[in-house]
Amino acid sequence: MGEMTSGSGGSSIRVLEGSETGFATTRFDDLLNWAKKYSLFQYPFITACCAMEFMAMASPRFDMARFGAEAPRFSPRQSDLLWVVGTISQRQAPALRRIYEQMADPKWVFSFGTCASCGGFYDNYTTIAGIDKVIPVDVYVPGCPPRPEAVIDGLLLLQDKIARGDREPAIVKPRQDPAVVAGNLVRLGKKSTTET
Amino acid sequence: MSKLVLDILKSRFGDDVLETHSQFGDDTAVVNPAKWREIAQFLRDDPRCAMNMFVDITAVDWLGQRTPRFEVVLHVHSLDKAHRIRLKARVGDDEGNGAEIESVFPVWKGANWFERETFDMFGVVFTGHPDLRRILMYPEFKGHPLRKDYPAQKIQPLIELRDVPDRFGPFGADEGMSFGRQTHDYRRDEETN
Amino acid sequence: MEPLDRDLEEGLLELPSEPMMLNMGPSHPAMHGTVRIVLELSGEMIQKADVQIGYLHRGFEKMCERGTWSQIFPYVDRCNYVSPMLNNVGFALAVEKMLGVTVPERCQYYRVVLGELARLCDHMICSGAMCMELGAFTPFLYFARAREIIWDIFEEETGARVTHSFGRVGGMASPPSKFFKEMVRAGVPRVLEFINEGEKLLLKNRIFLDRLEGVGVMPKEDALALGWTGIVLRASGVPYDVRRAHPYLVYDRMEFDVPVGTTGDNYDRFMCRQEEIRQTARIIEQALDQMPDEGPINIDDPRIILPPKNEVYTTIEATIQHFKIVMEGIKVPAGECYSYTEAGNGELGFYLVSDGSGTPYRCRIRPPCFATTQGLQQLITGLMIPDVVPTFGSLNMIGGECDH
Amino acid sequence: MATIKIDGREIPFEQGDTIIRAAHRAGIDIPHYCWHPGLSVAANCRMCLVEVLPPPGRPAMQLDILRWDAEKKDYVPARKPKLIPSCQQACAPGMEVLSESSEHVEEARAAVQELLLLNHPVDCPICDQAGECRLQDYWLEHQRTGKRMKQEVVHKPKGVVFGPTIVYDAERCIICTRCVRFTAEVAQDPVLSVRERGNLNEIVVSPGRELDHDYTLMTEHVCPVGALTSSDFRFKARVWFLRSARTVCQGCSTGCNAYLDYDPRSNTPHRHRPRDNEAVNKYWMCDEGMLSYRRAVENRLLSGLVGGEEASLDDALEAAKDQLAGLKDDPSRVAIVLSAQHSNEDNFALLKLGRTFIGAKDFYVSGKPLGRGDKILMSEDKNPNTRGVMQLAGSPAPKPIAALLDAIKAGKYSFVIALGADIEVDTQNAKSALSKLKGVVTMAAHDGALVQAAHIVLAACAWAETDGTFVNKQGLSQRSERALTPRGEARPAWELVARLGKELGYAMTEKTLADVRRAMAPEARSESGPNAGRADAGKPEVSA
Repeated sequence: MGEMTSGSGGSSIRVLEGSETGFATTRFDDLLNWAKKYSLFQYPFITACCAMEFMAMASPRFDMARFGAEAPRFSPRQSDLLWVVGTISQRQAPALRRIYEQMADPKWVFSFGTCASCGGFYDNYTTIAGIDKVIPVDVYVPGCPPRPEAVIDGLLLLQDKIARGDREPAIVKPRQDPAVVAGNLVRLGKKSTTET
Repeated sequence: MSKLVLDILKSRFGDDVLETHSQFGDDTAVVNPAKWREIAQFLRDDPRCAMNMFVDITAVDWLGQRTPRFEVVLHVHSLDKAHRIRLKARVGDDEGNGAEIESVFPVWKGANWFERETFDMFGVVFTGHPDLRRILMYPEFKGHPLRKDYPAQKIQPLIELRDVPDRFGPFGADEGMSFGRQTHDYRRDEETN
Repeated sequence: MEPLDRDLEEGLLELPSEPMMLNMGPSHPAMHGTVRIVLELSGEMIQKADVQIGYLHRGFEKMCERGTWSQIFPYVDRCNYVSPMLNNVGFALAVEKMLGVTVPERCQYYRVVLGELARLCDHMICSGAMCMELGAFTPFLYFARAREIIWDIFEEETGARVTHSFGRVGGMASPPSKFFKEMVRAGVPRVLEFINEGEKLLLKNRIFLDRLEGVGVMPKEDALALGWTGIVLRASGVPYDVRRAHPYLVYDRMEFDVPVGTTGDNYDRFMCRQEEIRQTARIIEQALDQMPDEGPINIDDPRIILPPKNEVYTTIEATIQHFKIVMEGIKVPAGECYSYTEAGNGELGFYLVSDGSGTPYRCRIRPPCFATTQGLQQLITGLMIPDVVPTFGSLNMIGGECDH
Repeated sequence: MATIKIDGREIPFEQGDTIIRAAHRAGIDIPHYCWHPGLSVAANCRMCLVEVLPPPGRPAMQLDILRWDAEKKDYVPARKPKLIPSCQQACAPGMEVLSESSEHVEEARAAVQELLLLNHPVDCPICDQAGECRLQDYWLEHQRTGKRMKQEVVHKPKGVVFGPTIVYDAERCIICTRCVRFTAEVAQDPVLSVRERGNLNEIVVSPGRELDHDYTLMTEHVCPVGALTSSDFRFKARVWFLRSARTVCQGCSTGCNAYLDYDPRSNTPHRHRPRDNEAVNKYWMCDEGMLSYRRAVENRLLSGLVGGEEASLDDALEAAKDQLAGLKDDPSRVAIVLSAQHSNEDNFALLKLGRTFIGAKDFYVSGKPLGRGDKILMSEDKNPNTRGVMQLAGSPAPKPIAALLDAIKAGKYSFVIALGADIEVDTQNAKSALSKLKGVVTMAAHDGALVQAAHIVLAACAWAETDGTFVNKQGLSQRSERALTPRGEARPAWELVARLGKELGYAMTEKTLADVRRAMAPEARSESGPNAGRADAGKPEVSA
C-alpha cells in the first residue's frame, strides 16, 4: 500500500500493489484536471510590448512546450487558454470580450504584464485599466514586460489552479531572495519583505 | 542650411509669410492659412526648394495663451537639396471653432493619415481631404483628446465595464504561488521581523 | 486528365458577382493584433482595402505632457518595443538639441553600439515574424534565439531585457559595464551565424520566394510622397539613410554601406533588412574599436544630470540638486525643435515644444511606420488575400509606434 | 524721474530707495535672504552684493586680495572691486550697478551660498520648506558646486518649540534675523533674539516668555529657509503638490489678501499665506486669519436639513415651499436676515428676493459677535463683509439680530428667511424665539444658531468654494477666488436663493455668478473704492 501524490495541487493517486500489473485509483475530477493542466491550447491575444517576451517564451530558450502549453490555436473556438499580452485600449476591448465569449468552456484567462493586469502607467483616456474590467482573469503576471521566468511561474501557478479546480484570481509574486533583500534593501519592517 | 528657402518664400509670398525664425537650426516659417496649400505646392514644385519628401503634419494647442488657438505644423524635406523646412499656420478660436485649413493631400499624399490624425487629436478640419475620419480613436469618441482642455483620464468606454469590487483582491499578501512552488516562505519572514 | 469544366463558359455559370466584404483583424495572427483591414473582394482579388489602426493607441503624447522631461523615457521605450534603445537615444538627442549640449564622445559611441544592437533585434524580429506568418516557423526560432544573445548583453548593461529606459538627457543611466566590449565582440558573430542559418532555410525555399518576389511593389516616387523612410524606402531604390544623409552622434566616422533595393517589392524589403543587419554588425565592430575605455559618460552640468546617489544621501548640495531635477524637472529653454534619427523602421522624429518649464508643452513623435502603414492600402489593392500577409509583414508595422 | 542702471537696464527710483528696493519694484530679482520689503535693513546675509561702478572720472574702490592660482599652485596678489550690499546702498541718480553681469558678483554669491550651506543638514526630504526654499533656488542659480569643507558639520538644537504654533530648527537657520526684526517691528513684541556668535549662533525666545502673540505664524512666513515651521502645517503637505487661490481672509473685517493653498487631489485646504497688498495688509496676516482657512472644512453643513433631518437640496426646497406657504399674503410678516459672513453676491441675491419679489420691509443682518482687535491688523468686527451688506442694503440699514428677536417676541413675524449661521446674541433665546415661527429657512455654510433654530436649512458654499466680493472696513471691495470644489451638496448661496425664489414662484433668473454680478453692477460701482478688485491685480505669486 504505497501512496504517491501526482505533481501538485493535492490531487492524489493511490497506487495499489499486490497484483503484477499494478493499478491506480483516483478521483475522476482529479484525473480530468490533471489531463487539462497538461494540454492547454492557447489563444495568444497579442497587442503590445509584452509580445516580445511572449515570443521569447515560445522560442527555444524558455520553451513553453515543456509545460504542454505551446500549441497556439488562432481560433478562439479551439483554444481554452486566453493569453492577453499587452495593453488593451478602449477600442480593442469589444474584440477582446468577443474573443473570450467565443471560447468554449473550460477556459482560462492569463493576464500577461502590468498593462493587461491594471492598465500600467497608461492611466489615460484610451486605456482599459486592467482587462478584469472586461473579462474575468485567472492569473495576473506583473512586470513591464514580465521576465519569462515570471511567466513560467504564472503558467505553473495556473496549472496548479487547474489541478485544484480553483478559479480564484491569483497573482505571481515577484521572486525575492531573503538574503538579497536583507543585503540590499533598507528594511522598513514587515512591509518591505511582504510587498516588495 | 536652408535659410535660402526662407528667403525664397519671403520674396515669393511677401506678407503671407507672417514670421520666420531658425531656432535650434530648424528653419520655420509661419504663413497665412489661406495660402497654406499654395505655399506647399510651391515648396514641392519650385526647383530651388524641391521638397519632395513628406515628413510630418501635426498641431499644437495654445489654449488660453494665443489666438488663433491651434498651430498646424508641417515638416517637409528635400532629398536632393538635403534641406528641411517647418511650415506653421495658426487657426481656430478659443472654443476651437473655425479651425479649418486646406489639406495638402493633393501635394503629398503622405499627408493623408497625418491629417486624419491631427483632425482626430485636435479637431483641426482639413478641407479637401478625401476621407477625414478619426484614425486613432474610435468613431464613437466625443471630443479631441490632445486638446489641452480634454481631461487626460476621461474615458469613453465602448462596452460597459465590469465593476471589479476590490480590484486589488488578487494582489493581497497571502495570494500567489501555492505552497509547493515558492522560493521561500513569506510567513516565516513576517515572523522573523 | 482534362478539366471537367472545359466546355463550360463563364457566362453560363451563375456565380454571385457582387463584391464580398472580408474583415481581417484586429486580433489576427498576421495583423500583430493591432491592425484591422476591411477588404472588398471579388473572388480572391482585393478590390478595395481599408486599413484601420488605433487599436493600440495609448495616448503617448498626452502622457508626455504630464511628467517631467526625463519621465518620458519609459513611454518612449514602449513606442517601438522591438528596438527601445533607438527610441531612447532619439529622444535624448532631441532634448539635448534644445538644451544645446553634446554628450561626451565615449557616451556617443556607447549610444551607437547599443542603438545598433537594438537595430539588429528589430530587423531580425521583423524578418522572423514575417516568415512565421508565412508558415515558416523554424527560421523564426533561429532569429528568436539570436535575439536572446543580444538581450543578454542588454540585460547586463541596462538591467532590463526589453524596456530599458536607459537613456538620459545628457548621457546614459550608467557607464558601460566592465566587460561590455568583450560581450558584444563575442555576441555579434554568434548572432550572425544564427541569421545566416535562418536565411539559408528561407532563401532556398521556393514557396517563400514566390510569395515575396514581385509582390507589393512600391515605386520610389510614391514611397517618397507617402513619407516612407528607412528600409522600406531604400528597398524602393532611394538611398536615404539619416545616419548617412544627416549624420548624428559619431556615424560620420563609421564605414558602412546603405543597401538599396531595385523594384521595391517584398523580396527587396526582406533582403535589405538582411543586408542591413550585416552592415549594422560592421558599424558595431568599428564603434567598439574606436570607443574610448576611459572618460565620462554624462555631461557635467548639475542642472541636467542627477548627482551620484551616495552624495545625495550625505551632502546637502547633492540633495538640493537631486531634489530640483526630480521635483521640478530639467528646465528646457522655451521654443520648438524637430530632431530626427534613424530608428528601426526609418526616420524617427521628435517635435518638441517647451514653454521653459520642467514639463514638455507638446511632445510629438513622428513614428516611421505610421507613414509606412498608410502605404499598405495602395500595396495590397489588386493583390490576392494571401499576399496581404507577406506584404504587411515586410512593412514591419509596430503597433505601439504606429498608434502612438 | 531719477533713474539708475542695473545691468544696463534703466529703472526709476524714488527718493530714499535702496538699490534692491528699486530693483524689486521694477521686477528685477537681486538674490537676498535677510532683506524684506516690509522690514528694516539688516544687511547680514551678504547675498545681495552688487558691484557699483564709480562715477565717471573717479577711481573705483579696489581691494587687494590673494587669489589662488591653479598653475602656480600658490596664492598670487590680485585686485577686485569692493562689492556693496544693495539692500543698504541708497540709489543716486545715474548710478550704474552690475548684478548678473559682473563675475565678481557671481563669485561672491557663490561664496556666500557655499558658506550658508556649510553646516546645513541634509533635511530637504523632511523639510516643509523644500520646494519654496531660497537655499535650493539660489544654489541652482548661483553656486552649482559641492562644498569644499570635509569636516563634520556643526550640530545645533533641532525641533525647539518656540510656542504653541512655531517650531525652530537651529541647524537650518541662516540667522537672517527676519523673524527677530518682524517680532520687534511689526508685531511689537520683541520676544526673539540671537544668541551666541559665529557658526554657533541661533535664535532664542526671551527667558520666561514663549512666542505666543497674535502674529507668530508670520515669523514662519518671513523665514526664507526651513528654520521656522508652523506646527499647524508641519508634515501635512508637500508644497509642490499645492495650488494657490487668491482669496480674502474671512477672519475679520480687515479683509487681508491671502493665498489659500490647497491640494487639488484631495480637495483639502492646507494653509493661508498673506498676499502682498500695500493698501490693506501690506505683507502680513494675523494668526487667527492664517488659521481661518480651516473654516472651509470644519463644522460644515454638507447637505440640507428638514426639521433636523438630512435632506437632498430638492427635498429641502420642496419643504421650504410648504413651510413658507402663505408668505405672499402679507409681506410685512416676513423678515429677511442678511449675513455679514457672506459675499456681496449672496447678500444681493437675497436682498433682491426680499425687496423686489417678496416685498419684505424689514431686513436684519447676522454675523459673529465682536471680538478682540488691535492696532496692527485685527479688527473687532469679526465679519468680513459687514460694510458690504450695509452698502448693499442702503437705508433703512439692516437691524441687528437682537432687534429681530424682540420683534418676534412682539409677534411681528411669522416667516424668516436667513443667510448665514452665526448671530451675535445668546443662542438659546434665539432658538426659543425662532422655533415658534411658522417658517424659518436658513442658508448657511456652517452649523450655528440660525441653523439649529431653522426648520429648513440649505447647505451653502464656504467662501473658499465660490467666487465672491467682500468689502472690508475701509470700504475696499475685493474679490476672492474659488479654490476648492464644493463639499457634499453645498451650492453657492446666491444660487440657493435663486432656486428658492423660483420654488416660491418668483422670476429669479440668475443662472451664473456673472448674471448676479451684472445685476448688482450699479451697487458695485457705487461701492468700489480706489482699489476695487485689487485681488485680481496680478501680483507675483511669491512675496518677497
